[in-house]
Amino acid sequence: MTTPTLTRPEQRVEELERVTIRFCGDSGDGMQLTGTQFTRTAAVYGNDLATYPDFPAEIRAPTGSLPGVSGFQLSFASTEIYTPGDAPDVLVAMNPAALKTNVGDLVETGLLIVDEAEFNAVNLKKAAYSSNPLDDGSLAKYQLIRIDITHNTEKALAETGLSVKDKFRSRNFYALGVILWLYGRSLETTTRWAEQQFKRRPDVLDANLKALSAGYNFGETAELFHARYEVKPAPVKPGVYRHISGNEATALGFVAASVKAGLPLFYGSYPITPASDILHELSKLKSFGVKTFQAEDEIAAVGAAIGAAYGGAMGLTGTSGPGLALKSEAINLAVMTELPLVIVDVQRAGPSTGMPTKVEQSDLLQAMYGRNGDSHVVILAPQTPSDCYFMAIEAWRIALKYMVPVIFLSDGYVANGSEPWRIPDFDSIPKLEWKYATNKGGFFNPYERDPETLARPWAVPGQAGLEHRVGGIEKSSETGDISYDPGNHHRMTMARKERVERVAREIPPTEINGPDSGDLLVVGWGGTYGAITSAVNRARGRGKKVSSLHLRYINPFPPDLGEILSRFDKVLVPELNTGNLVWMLRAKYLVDAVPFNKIAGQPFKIREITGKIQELLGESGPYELGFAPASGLSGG
Amino acid sequence: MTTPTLTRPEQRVEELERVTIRFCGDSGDGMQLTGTQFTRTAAVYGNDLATYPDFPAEIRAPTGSLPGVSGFQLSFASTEIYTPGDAPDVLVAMNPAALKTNVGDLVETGLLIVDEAEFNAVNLKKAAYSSNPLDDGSLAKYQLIRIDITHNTEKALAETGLSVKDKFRSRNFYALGVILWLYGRSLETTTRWAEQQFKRRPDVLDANLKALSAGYNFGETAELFHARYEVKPAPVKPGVYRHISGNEATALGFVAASVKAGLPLFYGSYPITPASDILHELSKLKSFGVKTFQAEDEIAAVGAAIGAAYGGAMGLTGTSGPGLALKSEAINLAVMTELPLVIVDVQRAGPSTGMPTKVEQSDLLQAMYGRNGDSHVVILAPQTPSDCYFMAIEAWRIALKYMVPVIFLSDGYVANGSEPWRIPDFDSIPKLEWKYATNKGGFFNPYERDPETLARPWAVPGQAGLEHRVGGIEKSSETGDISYDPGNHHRMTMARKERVERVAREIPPTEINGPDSGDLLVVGWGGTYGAITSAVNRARGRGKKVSSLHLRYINPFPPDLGEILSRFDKVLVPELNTGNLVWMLRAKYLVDAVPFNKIAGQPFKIREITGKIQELLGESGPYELGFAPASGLSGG
Amino acid sequence: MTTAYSVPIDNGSLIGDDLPVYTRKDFVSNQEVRWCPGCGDYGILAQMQKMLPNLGVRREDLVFISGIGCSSRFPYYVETYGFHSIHGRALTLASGLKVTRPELKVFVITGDGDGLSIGGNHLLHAMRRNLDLTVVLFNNRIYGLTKGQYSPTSEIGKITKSSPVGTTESPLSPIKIALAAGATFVARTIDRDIKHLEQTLDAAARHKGISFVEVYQNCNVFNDNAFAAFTDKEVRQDKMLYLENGKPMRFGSNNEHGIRLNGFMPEVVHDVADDSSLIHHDTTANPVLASILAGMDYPEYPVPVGIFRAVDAPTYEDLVSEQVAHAQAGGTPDFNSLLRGGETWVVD
Amino acid sequence: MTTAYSVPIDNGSLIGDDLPVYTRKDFVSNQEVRWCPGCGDYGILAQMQKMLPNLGVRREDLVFISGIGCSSRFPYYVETYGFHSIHGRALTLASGLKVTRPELKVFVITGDGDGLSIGGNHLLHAMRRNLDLTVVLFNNRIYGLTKGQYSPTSEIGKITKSSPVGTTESPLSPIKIALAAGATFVARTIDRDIKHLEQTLDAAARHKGISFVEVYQNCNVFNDNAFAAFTDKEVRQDKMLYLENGKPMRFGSNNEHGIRLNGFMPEVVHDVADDSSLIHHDTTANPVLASILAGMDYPEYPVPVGIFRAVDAPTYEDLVSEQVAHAQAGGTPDFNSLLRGGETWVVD
Ligand SMILES: Cc1ncc(C[n+]2csc(CCOP(=O)(O)OP(=O)(O)O)c2C)c(N)n1
Ligand SMILES: Cc1ncc(C[n+]2csc(CCOP(=O)(O)OP(=O)(O)O)c2C)c(N)n1
Ligand code: SF4
Ligand code: SF4
Ligand SMILES: [Mg+2]
Ligand SMILES: [Mg+2]
Repeated sequence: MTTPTLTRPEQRVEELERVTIRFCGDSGDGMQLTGTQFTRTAAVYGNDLATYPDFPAEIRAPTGSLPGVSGFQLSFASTEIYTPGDAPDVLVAMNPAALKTNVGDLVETGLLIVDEAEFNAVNLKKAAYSSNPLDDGSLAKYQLIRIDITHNTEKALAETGLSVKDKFRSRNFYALGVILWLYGRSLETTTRWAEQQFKRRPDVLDANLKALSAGYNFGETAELFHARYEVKPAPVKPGVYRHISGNEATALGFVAASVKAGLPLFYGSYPITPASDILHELSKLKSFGVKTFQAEDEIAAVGAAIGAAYGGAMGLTGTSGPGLALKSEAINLAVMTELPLVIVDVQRAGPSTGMPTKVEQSDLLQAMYGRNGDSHVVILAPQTPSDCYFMAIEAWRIALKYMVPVIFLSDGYVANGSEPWRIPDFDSIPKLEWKYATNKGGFFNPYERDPETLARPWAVPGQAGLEHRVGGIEKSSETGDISYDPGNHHRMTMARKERVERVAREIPPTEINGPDSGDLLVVGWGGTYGAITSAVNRARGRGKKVSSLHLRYINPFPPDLGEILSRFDKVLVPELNTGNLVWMLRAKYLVDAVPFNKIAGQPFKIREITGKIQELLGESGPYELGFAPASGLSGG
Repeated sequence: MTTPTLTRPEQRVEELERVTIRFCGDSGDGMQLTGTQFTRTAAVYGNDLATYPDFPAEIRAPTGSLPGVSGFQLSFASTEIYTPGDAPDVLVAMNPAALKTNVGDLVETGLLIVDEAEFNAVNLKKAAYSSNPLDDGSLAKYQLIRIDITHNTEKALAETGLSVKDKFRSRNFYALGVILWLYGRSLETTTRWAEQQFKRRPDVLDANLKALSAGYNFGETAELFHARYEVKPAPVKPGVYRHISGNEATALGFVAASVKAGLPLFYGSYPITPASDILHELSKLKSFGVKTFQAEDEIAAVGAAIGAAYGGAMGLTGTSGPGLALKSEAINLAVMTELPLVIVDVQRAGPSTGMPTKVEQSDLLQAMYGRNGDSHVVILAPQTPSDCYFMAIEAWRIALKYMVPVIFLSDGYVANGSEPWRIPDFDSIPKLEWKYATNKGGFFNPYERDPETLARPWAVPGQAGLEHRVGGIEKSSETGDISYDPGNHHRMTMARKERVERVAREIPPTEINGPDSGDLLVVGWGGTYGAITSAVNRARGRGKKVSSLHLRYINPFPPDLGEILSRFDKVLVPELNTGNLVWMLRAKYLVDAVPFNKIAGQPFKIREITGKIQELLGESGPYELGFAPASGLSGG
Repeated sequence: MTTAYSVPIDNGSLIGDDLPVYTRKDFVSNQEVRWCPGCGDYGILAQMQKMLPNLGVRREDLVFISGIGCSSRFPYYVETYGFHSIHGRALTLASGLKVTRPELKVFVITGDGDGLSIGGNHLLHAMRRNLDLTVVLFNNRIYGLTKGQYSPTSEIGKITKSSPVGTTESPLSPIKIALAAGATFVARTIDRDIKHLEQTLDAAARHKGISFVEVYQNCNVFNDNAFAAFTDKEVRQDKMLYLENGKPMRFGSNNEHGIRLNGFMPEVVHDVADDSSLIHHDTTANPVLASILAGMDYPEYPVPVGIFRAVDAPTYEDLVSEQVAHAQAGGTPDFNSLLRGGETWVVD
Repeated sequence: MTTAYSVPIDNGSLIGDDLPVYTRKDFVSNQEVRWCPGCGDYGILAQMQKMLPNLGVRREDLVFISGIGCSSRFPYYVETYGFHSIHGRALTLASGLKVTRPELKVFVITGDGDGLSIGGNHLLHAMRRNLDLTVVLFNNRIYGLTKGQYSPTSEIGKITKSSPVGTTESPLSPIKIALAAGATFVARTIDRDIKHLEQTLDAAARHKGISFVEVYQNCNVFNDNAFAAFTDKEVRQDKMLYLENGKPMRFGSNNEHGIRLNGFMPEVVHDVADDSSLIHHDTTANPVLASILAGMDYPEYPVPVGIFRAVDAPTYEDLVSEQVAHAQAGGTPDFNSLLRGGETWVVD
């Protein structure tokens, strides 16, 4: 690990435990890249960190416009952290639109770095500013740092012979250089990455590296900053680390499962935000025998996955909410034919098209119940980007062992978020169990269940003596032939249900964050893990008897859940929906769990959960999210 | 009303309060017709009655085979009745397969009438009988009446010159004649109907009427029966009556709504059992301006209905469970664009293709939650065939007033069942309220809500000044433009939810069958109305403090529901699924409602509900449906 | 036609004599256009907005319905009624709307993914039903909105985000599909020839019955220059065949090349006399000629643009309205008599 | 090919030298056949069962996949692997199966409703992908299983349960759709000509790539005699055109009529000399001739039956397998190195 030499030792260096930075600018300004590069540098340095990219809508917006703003927030720290931070300490705004949509989040007295060149009349108008905020005093409560990033970059690249437009493209590297200087980080990680990335475009590489140094040197010389800051490495576990996003981890986990099962993976999918990256990742992994099938629609995608499963492969399909709705009829075919199938739903804000790039957790009840008839499937939900890897393997373990469809319920926050990941030991993961039926002679009953798992035999074509017929019509448990016998249907429905319930036998004891009884238990699932954990830890820091638990197994619930719930006076269930998990808990355990719902396309902030905890503990009055009026009335 | 003259006054006539008859035979034997004709006769006579046709699977079966058996059960009585009876008192079995699949249901000492000619070697084999049950003593506990229906019919038609095959076709009329005689009913109703039906086939008419009389006369002369029976008219309300099936009533109700709204009805649908009849019915009603659109699939069907709704018509779509799954993505578009839309789901046994002709109530949670995102719709469920008419009108009243999609959750039992119906006064139904937006000048906000209903304006193309854009992406409550504003999404989601909840303000007080507090409340919905009501009435007859209520409004729940539930010690929720409504009640009211589930493709029998009531009241031990083992295990 | 039970909007009249005089600006909405700079969609929008004022339809009687995709953003930008629906389903909404509101002029905007991938089935069925809809399919041979996966019109071997070593699927031809499904008006045009584009949109909009227009549209971000080899101004004359009804099929900067039929196979001939070239007939009822043209693939042949087929046929909505009118010929029916229609009995 | 990461079934081999000698009976399952007496489906089943023994494929390597409909009951009756899936989706299952198990011989059984109505989109895409599947579409121009509604192949004006005063939609031609989508093998046959039926099924099954067979099938319950006008034994020779590769297109009991090309339009000529008739070429890469034949509608023309098109092209599954094999050329990769593939750092 390299610690940069501080070249101006007289400059004050303040040590901080945690810093949250948000880079924002136009979609074309490369803010995702800037954020990612800073993240890598911090990671290599040894900080703990968490990131949150916030893309503009799936709709392209004109340059400089408010809907065109793209942001990337990261938090890095010398202690363990769980979220990318509620509010940025530092905001880098590359144009007026970015300033306008983001400055409200900046902490008071926070550092606000702007590219002053971009605050011209045209851009101010696009952002609907009537006067220049840099001059009208409206930013007085922040530490405003005006840098002429555009012209400084141009000057730095004067020699390159690039066009003005091309020079403009390197502004983000300049900005990155400034920030790297500010936190005393070396340029090495970014330089190495750029060398790799722009191998075939030496002119671009040269320009970007020049801009990067220029920004760094500007920090060094301009004396605009009162201090530099240091955030020491976090006491992280030793090991080899890499960066991983949720969607990457999901793809890797599925391939890992394929390797561990010794069965080929087939991925049928139709592109959809925010799940498409899984398709992109898997399509690169042909060397592991992965076959990806970009289907004509979501129904074809799941149909093909079922066909693959029927043939003895690992049939996988993935989508987001609207696609899950479309797949529902076919998923039921897998329920009825009892084939192993994994379905990924990377949730986004709905209903309908909703807000495709924004996060929400509002598909849980769709996953549970969104099919005709009594249709029981297993549901798992990863809680962090790296957890996607493990839960993807777990999804396959269950699907193969129980011959059951498993829904893997990710969300846009987990999927697009990324974190440093201590690369796990692959060899220690046990092989995944499965077995094909074999011809034992005599009559073959495709519905003769395993007494332990209730799984039916996986009888794949190509084996003499196992010829049989399956399908979506109810089948006799004795012969596998079509049956309309009343008792048979009742028993088969119950068997399909119980098979899912038996998965609970293998669910590990639920981990409780905090003491295992107390005044309040906060229960969450999915991407709210970080915010809940942080808020609960802070409450305990205030001496409160508050614990939390995060459900990764949602159907069936862990067997110890009911008992745990009963040990707390109150139960709070924060969700990014109008109430999904909370209803399941109330219905099953008759516990008066209190919902806390935010449906804003944004993750919870720690302080929001803190506010609700304080309300329930009587530390403060009723807590309301700032989105009044609740009825959404407009006008009369 | 004509009472038939009893031509052999010396024959004993026993008076009965209620009789249940089941006609069964091969699908080709015309049992539905026989049952229907007897029903009409009983209705015209003034009996109260209820019917239950039980078709073979959607798959055709070979003549004489077990899966090819078709049945029709009816109960007629001199008192008010609610179900077609648990078990037939009389079974008419036209062949061995029909006997085999039905005789188990016949009450002990029940009357068993068979066509003995059909109990030949070939047919016995098809029904997998190793010996002739008519001879081997296995039917000893019933009153077996062997009639050579086949040959008697042939003989009666000897003069007609019809082929043997054609003569065979009139057997059902012969059987009907026998039964009509047995219950002292005249041939008039059937004769009139046949004259109408076979107007263009005088030879067929002649043959059928001859067979009918021959059967009647056989009863008169053969002295096979110990007695004739009389079931007096029931004390029914005066008025003009007709017969109505659930699907007919549904279609009529929708057209009634169209007339009352003064808006054209558009029905987009794709054929599917058991919903197709609604398409067939509506396609005949073009004189009321109804346009039916047989779409290429379910998605096109709902899409077209949404297009029609957008244009200011009454956009309606209908299907069964698998089709509802397919429509789910598009229904969400109607949720998001807040258009009035009614969606019919005539539930059938699932999951997947399931058992298409069999009844189940397992789509409720799909209707509630089977869409991505926070997607709230209104859900209504008719409880009897004739109730379909009123609830269809109510569905439209709500959809038009609140600009909201309404799911009309029928089921195969209600849809195919029929009952006598006192034709209601059409003129007393109030007009349905709706309004198109009008151009008031200035800016038009398509999401400016009505303060009372929260409905947005219905701005239909063709009006100058109201040009605007709608769609599935979240819209600003202030302008109707696309908005990704976090607070806006939260408010709009809550507004869409609250709009559904406000429907509750207009739900009439819930009717309780029995006292409004007590030891046990049985809560049901949909087609289980008759069985639950009967069982509860019987329990009260035993002096028990049991009441029942049947929910026709399921989302939102009636506002008085929570309070009512709290007034009973126990709550029982019988459903033809693994638990849908019970889960909603538990989650919402935290009441320890006990589920009672039957998933057999068959309606509840009164005695089954009675059994469970007895268990809960401690009158007897635990009650189990006879479908053990619950785990559905087969083999080892 | 059907006065009883029709939607009670009174000013939904096509071509009134007091039709306002519109300009292009009347069809520009206040929504910011959100396509990438340089996208071919801009040109299509501009020509549409130029064409609409002369169509003779009141602005409020126009409706634009789209699915999802970059192309499907189109309705936001046209100042009239617009419905941005869901992926692949625009035609289904348009069908229900048109059947219940035959007096409206309905446009459907779709993309190669929206219209041919997820929405392919609705395309087939809308075409065969011959609803009076104008369908414009923006074919950029890529999924633009989801950021660059291959589409059903992408050429074999194409490298995209979802096909890192190239696709393995033959592309579909939208024109072939429309013809096979029986579309009564089928045309192709390109985003870069604005005059041809406007003319084609205009002809399509005036066709009574379903009209299908494929527009080759450049996605400069994910599939730049997909059509440049023949749409570039310099080569256009030599690489594209402008179809004109009743005219011989000639192309080349000096009209020096022609298309001749060898048996049933078209072939390119150079320096031919006018009379040996095939004459284009877009109104031939049998669509064989149109099929032959649809099969002319670049670079073996020049790319045919213009109207492949334009034949008259009764529209679905007219036939349906006639059935309703016929059923109502006896006058407005009474619902009470319907309720009492079948067998009834009286209890007193 | 791809030994690593393929499904570990070892006896999934096509055409082994120790192939058992099968008879028709080996392909008859123990399931009772549940079609209406007299249904045309029986004949198709019988010919399939007659053809299968000679196909040179082990019984256990066969799979029949269907959707929902009377026709889709087919898999129950064939003694091998069968999957009776859901309405319209058989082709999607077959695609996933074939891509992962290229060594299996996969048949898809569908109906005019299943394959062209709800499943129309999958048909287009399966055809263009050229998976090695044999698709048999039972066209009875009606929805049989749901008891008699019109289908997308029902003729205009047809009166059915859902069209009491007649339909208003032009029918689709399955052959035209398959051709337009690029199917490499396209044929038509009839249930009543059992020899032709068997031959056509056999040719289809032996084609490498997607093969599409439309079978005119009589539904004697809901649409009896839909094809009788030309399939009846007495008139067959005069009303149908049996296509044979390389042979002139002649028909009539004495072969006295022929098909000639007038420009690009086919026309019927009577009492012609052999050499003036069009010669049938089912292997022509350009499908123009096939399109012309597909457009020959009865009664203007005789009904063409036989193979419209049969061309070679690489299959989707082979191309995909090649990509996988190529990626694996460097040997079995190590998952650990994939995990550590990108940028990593060490904390110690
Ligand atoms: C049900 C559903 N599936 C997938 C998507 C994601 N999606 C949006 S647009 C699109 C493809 C757009 O391609 P095309 O129609 O060619 O439009 P373009 O953006 O190229 O104009 C996809 C896959 C979606 N919105 N909804
Ligand atoms: C999703 C869904 N929609 C509708 C149905 C009802 N359905 C079953 S088969 C069928 C049509 C069958 O027609 P076709 O494919 O022509 O088969 P045929 O019975 O004529 O052989 C329909 C509409 C269904 N099973 N599933
Ligand atoms: S992605 Fe392509 S199609 Fe979409 S707006 Fe940009 S250039 Fe146009
Ligand atoms: S309904 Fe028609 S297609 Fe179906 S089995 Fe009967 S005859 Fe055959
Ligand atoms: Mg595109
Ligand atoms: Mg059919």
